Amino acid sequence: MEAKKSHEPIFWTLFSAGGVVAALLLPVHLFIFGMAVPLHWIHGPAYNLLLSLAQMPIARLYLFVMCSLPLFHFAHRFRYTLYDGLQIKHLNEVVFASCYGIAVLGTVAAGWLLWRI
Amino acid sequence: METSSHDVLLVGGGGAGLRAAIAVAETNPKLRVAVISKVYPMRSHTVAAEGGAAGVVKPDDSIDEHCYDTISGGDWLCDQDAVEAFIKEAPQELLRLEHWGCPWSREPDGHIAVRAFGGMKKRRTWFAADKTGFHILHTLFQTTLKYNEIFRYDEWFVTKLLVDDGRVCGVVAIELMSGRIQAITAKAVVLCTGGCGRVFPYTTNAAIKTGDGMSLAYRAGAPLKDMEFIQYHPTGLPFTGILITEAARAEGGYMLNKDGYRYLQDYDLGRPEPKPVLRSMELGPRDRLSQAFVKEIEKGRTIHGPYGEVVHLDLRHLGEKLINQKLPFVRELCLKYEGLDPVTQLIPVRPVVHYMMGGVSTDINGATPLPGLYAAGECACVSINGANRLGSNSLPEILVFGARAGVAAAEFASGAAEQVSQAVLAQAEDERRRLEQQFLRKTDGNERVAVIREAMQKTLESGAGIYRTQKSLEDAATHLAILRERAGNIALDDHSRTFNTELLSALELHCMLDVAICIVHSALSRTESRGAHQRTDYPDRNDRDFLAHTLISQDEHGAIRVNYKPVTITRWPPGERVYGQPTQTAAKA
Amino acid sequence: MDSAAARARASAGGHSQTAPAYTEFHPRWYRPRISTYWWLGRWPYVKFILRELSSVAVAWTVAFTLFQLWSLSQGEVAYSTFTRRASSPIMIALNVIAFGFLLLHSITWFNLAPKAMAVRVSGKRLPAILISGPQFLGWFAISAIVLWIYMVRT
Amino acid sequence: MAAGGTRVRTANSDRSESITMARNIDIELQVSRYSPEQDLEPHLQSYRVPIRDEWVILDALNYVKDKIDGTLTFRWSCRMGICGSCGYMINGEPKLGCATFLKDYAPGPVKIEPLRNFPIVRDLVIEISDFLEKLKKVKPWLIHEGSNGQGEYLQTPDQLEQFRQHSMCINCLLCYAACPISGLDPIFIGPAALALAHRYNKDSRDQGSAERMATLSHPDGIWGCTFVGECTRVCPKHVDPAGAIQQYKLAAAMDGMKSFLMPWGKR
Repeated sequence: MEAKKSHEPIFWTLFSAGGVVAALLLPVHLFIFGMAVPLHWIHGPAYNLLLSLAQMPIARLYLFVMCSLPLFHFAHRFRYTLYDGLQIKHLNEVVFASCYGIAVLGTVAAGWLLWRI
Repeated sequence: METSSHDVLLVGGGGAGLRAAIAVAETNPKLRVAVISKVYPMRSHTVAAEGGAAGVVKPDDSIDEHCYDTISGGDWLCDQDAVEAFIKEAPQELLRLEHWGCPWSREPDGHIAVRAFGGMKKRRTWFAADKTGFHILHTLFQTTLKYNEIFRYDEWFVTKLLVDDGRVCGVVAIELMSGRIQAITAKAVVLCTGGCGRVFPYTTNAAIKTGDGMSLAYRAGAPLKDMEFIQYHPTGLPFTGILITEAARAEGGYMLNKDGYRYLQDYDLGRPEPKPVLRSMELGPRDRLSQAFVKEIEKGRTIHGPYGEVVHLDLRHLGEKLINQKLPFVRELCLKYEGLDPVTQLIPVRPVVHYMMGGVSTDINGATPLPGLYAAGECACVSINGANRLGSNSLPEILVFGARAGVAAAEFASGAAEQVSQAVLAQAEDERRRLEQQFLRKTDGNERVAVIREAMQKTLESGAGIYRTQKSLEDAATHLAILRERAGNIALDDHSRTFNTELLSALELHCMLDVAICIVHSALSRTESRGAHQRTDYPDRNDRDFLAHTLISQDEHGAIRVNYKPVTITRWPPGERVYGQPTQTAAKA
Repeated sequence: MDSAAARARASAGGHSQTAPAYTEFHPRWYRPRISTYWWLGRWPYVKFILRELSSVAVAWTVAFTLFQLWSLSQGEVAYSTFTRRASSPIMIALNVIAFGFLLLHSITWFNLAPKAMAVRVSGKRLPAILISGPQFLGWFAISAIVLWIYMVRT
Repeated sequence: MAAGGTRVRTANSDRSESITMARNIDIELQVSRYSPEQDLEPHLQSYRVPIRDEWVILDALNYVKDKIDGTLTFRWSCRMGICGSCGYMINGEPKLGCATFLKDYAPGPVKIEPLRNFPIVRDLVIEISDFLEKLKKVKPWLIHEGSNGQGEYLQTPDQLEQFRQHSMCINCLLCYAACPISGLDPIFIGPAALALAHRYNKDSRDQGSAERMATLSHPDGIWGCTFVGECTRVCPKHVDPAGAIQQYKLAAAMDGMKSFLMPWGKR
């Protein structure tokens, strides 16, 4: 109990920070690459230009933040959605490990990809 | 029968009961103190007090002035030693509440703010917007949670005081949740059960205010004092009786008749000024304002509403900002229950029964003539309110005398031996049997609680209202005797043990009938007019015969006895009650 | 007390296991069970669950972006595979739904922020619009800048 | 709810006094009944009552109790929206019986049930001792070290304003009935108690916020709340528990981050 008490504020802080980042940054990205380009509302990107853009240090940092924090937002929120929506609080450990496992894996993947790009 | 035992038992969990509980815990933490209440403490009717609590705190004010206002407001029926003690301690109690977290309204510099109130010559009423009682009750309740030694019986109803050899040594009570009837013994019992406004049809009082404690004491042989003095609050909403606080007038509201005329100027209450003037016009005492209303009806100058005659309370000129800041609850109540906005509309009001000046006769420490029995708050009569209580004196009263009764009971209990004889347990057993036979198991009755209750309320309104006569009171007495007879023949629909509220209302009805009978007989005996007791057949005050408290009690055979006890006069000899402008005072003198 | 409780337990078999029979002087409370589908049927609860489920869209968008970055790092051929896959009707449908949820997230997030932040300026609590307003403006500005960079630079 | 259990009862002419009100317009109340002595679960019972403009739900219930069926059981007291006794589910919404007008539900029927998320004692009466335990847990009293002697603790109107809203709670428990988490997770401390804790924390006279943090920052405290926001919507006194909890989370998170980043700093 004591351990949980001291950690919950950190998870909530990550959740909040992720919530802000997700709210500010994600919609426009999904709009461009998930809808506008595939539906030819705007022209598709030239590969080289896109790559050079993504290789800029500032862009790497931007993309890292954009990927990692929202995953922690997801982990926290989805965890509670499962508790409340499905009434499975007794599976706390499994749910917790899965949600934050996804977030940590995603963050590592993002770091690795952006390092190597 | 199951029994439990405590050192001090507080009956009632309102302001007085909770304050007393803390006082007991602070006086002697070793005492086993318990609060027994028929509702959860935070539901108690203290919660509904709106305007404020008077306490001398500002440099321009003095103890003597507050004493004088209180004594003259009470038409010299106050015991002046009690008033003085009360007024000296009131500010300390209010300050203590501040230290416990009560969110008093403040001046810009952070000091306590005070407002004007009816019958008060100085501004001395502390307030927490217009929910003062609510904040006091919740502050007290939440503070009691801090004391682990305070045990609570929530939603238990006391049906009888156990008396052994003239000494009170506990109660019989029924737990609503389970229907269990149990003896709870104690070395000292403090009654803090509040008033009895529900004996009247139109009242600001909550459903729970049925005079239970007064009736318990009366049945146990303790006298009730000054029961004929019933305060009508001049501004209640017509259908519900919901209170529009006096603070509405203190902030500058006008009372208007159907011609839009500030009619109070016709009743020796001063001249109309645009701004409120202390102890004048709308800020006169409640008895005089309510009486003026009846006179206006007689003159045909009131407004006919769907629920009888009304006059108007006008707040429109105060402006939205002040109303929102100082009287938000008034606006909320008007919008919710009358569908009108006091910022732009007139509020229809009528006098409604608000407070019982009388109650269980106690001394200055809350002790009744029965050893081991104490009382405080509205159910008690220490005699600080006399024949008419001033607005904002009742909240400090529950604090000062709650604390005093708590301390006195704690000291009594610390020195007393546990006294639970076989005779006491037999009494408790008898009481249990009575409740079973007369109510729970009884199937042959043909009377209904609500029918008798309504008849009683109408009887009191017509017989012992704002103005009384020999005839109206005698009729009421006859009627009440019949109703008491009929009440013995009540049949309940509900024979369940679990949360039987119909049983509860039947028991409350019996309490109310006791109280109603005391009111009427006390009023019959007092052949004078004083404060809230106005006899049209005896229109003048009679200090020669009636500068005295009425004490009503019943003997072992149930016969009613009325006695008188002289008022304690110390420094303020009886005089005329003068309200209004000083110039008028001079002219009259 | 003990014997009464025992009696209550003993007579429980007569009815059902969850509801022992009533024993005099012992309250027997009824405890309603909460349906698994409690969040259906009441609009505020549905709205709440949809808001919470927007977190799945958030995760999906990140996954989509990571896939895009991976394709980008694997060279032009891999990236064209990505763009082809992203243009499939199923992917477009999924992304449209996800986009809807992202908008829901952004709007609810900015609207709830003033609740959590009681900002006071000279004693008065700042009105909600002054807290959520700038966030909405920031959101529009960032979106416009990203779009502009994309349009100009690619 | 057993539909088969619905019975209609109206006033017996021998029992009701001369009813002065117009009886031409009436409305059906469907009231949840549960007698622990007879029933295994609640069922609905119908009553017909007159509609009057100024009647609130509570007036209708009292009409039934007085004239039709004395066994109908419910709590009430001040009937002016301040004692907090008469919270019921009215057509599925938690509301105060004394502040909800009957005519707003015409032509009916109106369904009146006990507040959700509480054990039912009987009919509309719920069991609330659990709430009182939770209330006590958050230490809702002023904690102030040092001189408790003479003189008031000064507090400016601005400082009062910081917590005034959260001090308005009448413990009517509508928020607990509206909060799904309170139903799903009975150990969650819940909206009203958390709002009251926040009320004392924000009081300039109070020094107990660190003491309260231990209880509140527990997973059953503020972190259990997922900000459904319904507590605030149903609150008849505009206490805004949801806002209070989020503000508290923010404060606790700041506090947590501080001790995380600066473990050597003073707590």
